[in-house]
Amino acid sequence: MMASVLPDPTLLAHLRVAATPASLRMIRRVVREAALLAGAPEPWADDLMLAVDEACQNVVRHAYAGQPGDLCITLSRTPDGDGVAVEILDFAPTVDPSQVRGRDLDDVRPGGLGVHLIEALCEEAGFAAAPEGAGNLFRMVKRFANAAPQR
Amino acid sequence: MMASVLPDPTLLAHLRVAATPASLRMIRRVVREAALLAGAPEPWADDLMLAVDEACQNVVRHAYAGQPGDLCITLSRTPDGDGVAVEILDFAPTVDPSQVRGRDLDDVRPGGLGVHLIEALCEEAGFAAAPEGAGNLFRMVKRFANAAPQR
Amino acid sequence: MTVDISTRGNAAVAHLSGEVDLERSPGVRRALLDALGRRMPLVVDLSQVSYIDSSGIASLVEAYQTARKQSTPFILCAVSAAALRVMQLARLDKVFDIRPTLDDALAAV
Amino acid sequence: MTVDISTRGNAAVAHLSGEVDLERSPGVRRALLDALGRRMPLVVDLSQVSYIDSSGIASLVEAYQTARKQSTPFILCAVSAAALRVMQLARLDKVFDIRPTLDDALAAV
Ligand SMILES: Nc1ncnc2c1ncn2[C@@H]1O[C@H](COP(=O)(O)OP(=O)(O)O)[C@@H](O)[C@H]1O
Ligand SMILES: Nc1ncnc2c1ncn2[C@@H]1O[C@H](COP(=O)(O)OP(=O)(O)O)[C@@H](O)[C@H]1O
Repeated sequence: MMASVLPDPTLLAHLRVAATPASLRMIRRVVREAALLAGAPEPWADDLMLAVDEACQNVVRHAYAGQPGDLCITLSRTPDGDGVAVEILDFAPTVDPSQVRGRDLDDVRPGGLGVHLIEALCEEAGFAAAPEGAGNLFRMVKRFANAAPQR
Repeated sequence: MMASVLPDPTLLAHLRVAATPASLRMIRRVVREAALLAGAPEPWADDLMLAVDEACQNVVRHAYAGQPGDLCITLSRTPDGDGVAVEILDFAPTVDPSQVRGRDLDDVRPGGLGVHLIEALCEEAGFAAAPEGAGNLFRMVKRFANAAPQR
Repeated sequence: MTVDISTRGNAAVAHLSGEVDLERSPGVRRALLDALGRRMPLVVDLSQVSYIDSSGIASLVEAYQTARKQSTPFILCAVSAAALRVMQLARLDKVFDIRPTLDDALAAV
Repeated sequence: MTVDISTRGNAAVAHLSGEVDLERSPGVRRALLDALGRRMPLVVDLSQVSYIDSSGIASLVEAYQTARKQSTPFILCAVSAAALRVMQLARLDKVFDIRPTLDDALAAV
């Protein structure tokens, strides 16, 4: 018999999958259930699910650009319990955050919407320092209190 | 820019959650999607989902017995690509495998069915050596080829 | 709501729905035992059960045994494919009184 | 199947369903552009779309632009709540020609 490792009480779920289009379904299921576990209403959970899908598909399409690699998602309750924090970690080459920009929404053309959706649906979103040995860490926070600003 | 870490090509999904009844929904979603990713037909995926749910709820109810702790599930393609292997890791006190036994099916009473379901639905199921610092490792393999024996 | 209980003639009908798992089965168990406390025949409609695990099955077994002890009819009906699969694996499909439809079950109580 | 295309009078009707995500949107894009290649008015029924992401929306935008270039009517109809939400966030609900029902769309082509 061994000592029990103390779990992190804010953890909702940690998921590691291959960064492929086919993994996104599973990612969406996990994000949705994690949001509901955190007490979110369904529309809120659906919005977080969309935002995280968009961030993950950017990892698949841009950060890895077709190269094989894994993607790790950690969903936690915010320390104040007022929302959900999401960390998306990849092992791809380092991305220049200044290149991550959506298109002008009035210039209607295919693509360039993912970043807008993420920013419209989350109160915080951006790159943070990735741990040694990893590639990029994208961090998002969505809070329960006020509806996300509709930018 | 850093070197990309080589991913494990057999990995379908790795999930870490709190070992609670409320986590089982998410676990089921992940197992089902992982089985479908591996190419399983839906009834096969549903069967694996049930077997893994049963093994995980045994961790919640018996291994942790109400104590807080995490549960890690790793789903992979078998090396021969003929099925899915599942590893369920906990950080609970060490379990005596000889105590893990279902009831006599002819002695109808509530409970004692989980182990039977796992054994009926999987070709392999049993405890393996847990890594240093962890509690118990339960390993299951379900193959595509022949239908699972109906014990 | 976990279990929707209604009255049809002299019988109580419990409609289970969705996923009856370790999180929800304590509520299902409680509702079935409460219904049996009224000593009316109990029909459990399982048509809307998309998933049931061993803990959900255990709730049904406990209700079945309670009903037997007090000689109250206890009938399952319209068992969904997902629920029937688990009952067959647990060899309970031959133990429970199972009817194809709610009307068949009501005619039998 | 990813997209079910049928003909109604002089229009083609594409029924999208389920989750239109990065995995499935290339098939949707191909099916819509193929349908427009027939130079018939195209109505896209989105009533059964439970989820759509930016890649699915991009397929609709590309079809919309292709239709405009060749002066073929391109109408979306019966947009599910999930799909409308994304279009509103992307400010495309004012760009696409959106009709409440399939019949409304067919009357408009
Ligand atoms: N994770 C990422 N890694 C590298 N580049 C990214 C990433 N996310 C976004 N980008 C860049 O930002 C641009 C805008 O992204 P987005 O708004 O999602 O639209 P789209 O992906 O359709 O181009 C992308 O075209 C890409 O150049
Ligand atoms: N992961 C586990 N850790 C400790 N004991 C277990 C575990 N799984 C099963 N057991 C033991 O095996 C018994 C039979 O398990 P099971 O067939 O799932 O039925 P039930 O859990 O309803 O008793 C349990 O009662 C328990 O004593």
